[in-house]
Amino acid sequence: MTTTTGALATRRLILQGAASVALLGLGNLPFAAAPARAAANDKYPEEAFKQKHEADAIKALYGKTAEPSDKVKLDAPEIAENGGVVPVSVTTTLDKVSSISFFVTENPYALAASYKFADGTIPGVANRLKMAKTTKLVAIVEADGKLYSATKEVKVTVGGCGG
Amino acid sequence: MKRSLPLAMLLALGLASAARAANEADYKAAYATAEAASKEAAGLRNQWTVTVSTLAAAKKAADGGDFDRATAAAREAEALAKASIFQAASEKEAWKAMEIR
Amino acid sequence: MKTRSALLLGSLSAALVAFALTSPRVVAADKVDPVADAKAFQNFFFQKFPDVKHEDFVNGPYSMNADMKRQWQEKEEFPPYEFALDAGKEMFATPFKNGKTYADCFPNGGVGIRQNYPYFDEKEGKVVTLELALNRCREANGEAPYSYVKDEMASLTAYMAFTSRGKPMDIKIPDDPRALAAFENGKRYFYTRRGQMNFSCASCHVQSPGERIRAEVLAPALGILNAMPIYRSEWSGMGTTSRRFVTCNSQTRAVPLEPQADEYRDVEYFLSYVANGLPISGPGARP
Amino acid sequence: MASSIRVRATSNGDITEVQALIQHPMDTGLVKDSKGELIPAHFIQELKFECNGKDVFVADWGTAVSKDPYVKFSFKGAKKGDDLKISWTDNKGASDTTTAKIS
Repeated sequence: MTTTTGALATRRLILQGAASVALLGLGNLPFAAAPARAAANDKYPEEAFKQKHEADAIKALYGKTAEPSDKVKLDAPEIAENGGVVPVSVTTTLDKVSSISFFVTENPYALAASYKFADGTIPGVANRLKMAKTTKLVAIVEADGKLYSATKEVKVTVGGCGG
Repeated sequence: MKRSLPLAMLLALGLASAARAANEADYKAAYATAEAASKEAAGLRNQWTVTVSTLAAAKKAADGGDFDRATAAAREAEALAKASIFQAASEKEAWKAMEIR
Repeated sequence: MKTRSALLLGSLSAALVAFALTSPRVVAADKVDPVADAKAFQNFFFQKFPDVKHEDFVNGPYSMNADMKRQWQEKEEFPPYEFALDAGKEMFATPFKNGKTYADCFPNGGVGIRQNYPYFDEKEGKVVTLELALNRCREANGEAPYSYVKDEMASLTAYMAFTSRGKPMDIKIPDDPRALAAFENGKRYFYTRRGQMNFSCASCHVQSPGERIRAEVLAPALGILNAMPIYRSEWSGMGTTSRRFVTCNSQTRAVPLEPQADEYRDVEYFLSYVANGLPISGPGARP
Repeated sequence: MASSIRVRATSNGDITEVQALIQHPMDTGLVKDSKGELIPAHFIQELKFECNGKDVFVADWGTAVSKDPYVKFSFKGAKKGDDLKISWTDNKGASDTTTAKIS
């Protein structure tokens, strides 16, 4: 489908169509006028990014522990084609989500990325992460003040950190 | 895989152990032969990277005065260069065997 | 002290070379038939991978591995070569010091013509690739040529490839013995084993596409140049055809030839011709 | 010089899908260059998306985010033609910003 003819725009439109349809499904979540949610603190979580291990990073970022939940859908490849660019995404049916974060346990520093959601922002994010070697990938969703997690193993054959 | 057998043997022979300590004259002779073979391989546009690096290692060892290692490395470089020359010669016809017809 | 082994070495290789040469020279100088070669080449892959759609071969390893294909499609939504592509478009339009632009050097202003490269130049009697034509255009306009393995050339060819995306590869071999010789020379290069690893291009891309060599899934040779230039995550940057040939040589421990050497131009000619009819998919993203 | 931020914001009903690709090396500080010296850490720390005067999405990034980083999310409450302001700052204090129209 990437080899359709036509200019940049049409190819992009076809791909977008598929992508927005996927996210559309989430749109019809009942969105009560949520109170100002306890978003993770606003400034850059310097401490959390310094932690080596995932448990310490979660504590530094959220100050509490998470429980696994099948409402957190974590999508990541089984074998990363290249550890430097691993497409990873999370969607969730949980309500009043204020933050989603990704932890790559085998990386030098576990916390990879953390996202803060305002009211009306749909609880889902896709991004591309680096993974040093075969690792567990943990996604944490903060919903209504509680932490929910999903974990997946990603096999990495070529370390993603270059050099 | 008949062809790769001679290649392996060529390499093994090149690493035969040294009898007595090599001196500078031995090194110079071995290096000259190796360099000639390497030039021939380059002329056939079929040089191997390991020939170049082993030849360089020989020179480095010689500059450091370690003529034992320098001579051994020069001999190995010669073997590698000869193997690449042999490869170029045999592939002149051998490639047809792999051709999709 | 090493003379004994050196002697033995010399005589052994001499004997073996002699044996190779005297082997009965059965093969008559068979006529070079590019049309038949192309048909055989394509059928080999179509039969070896019956459930791969023909036009999908141009997507390299992704036509061979579903999990990787999904990762690739996610990246294609907003591909990492986006910046090289935009840079190429900008460079292509930026006039040289003498006021001319690349558009003046190429048919149709250089838009939508990538599928005709490389072509055989009957004046020169040699194959001319897109990268060579771009540098010749620069030199003809008093500009310094770009490196064949660096970003500028990759961005320019990325933009030109993009303007031909989807168009079938359309390489012509004029009825000129030198063109047939170039095609044959390219074919020979493609099947010739080299380097200490003793691999030819075919060892990986014909005998074992879809399998892994170390960490990488091997692309099929059919359509492998249709995706050029490629943005490789491993290089975290865009790479030209020249860069791919040079790095492949080094990986088999063969000393690479200089970029745009005759052998590279001819093997590009051969590989592009046998992929005639398959769509251009460059610039491609690869692991 | 073209902005380092490429963004696509498309509205579909009440939902706006946003994709952004940013040109940035995202160096981890753990990698050596060809001369064997460590390439200093150089990565985007914060990426902010504002629409109609409100931060709709804020990303805090570490060194494990890929080179030329990409992010995709969706949000409600905006319509075609609204402005979406995107800005990032990195650990060296550099920054860039751009504004895109929701199409």
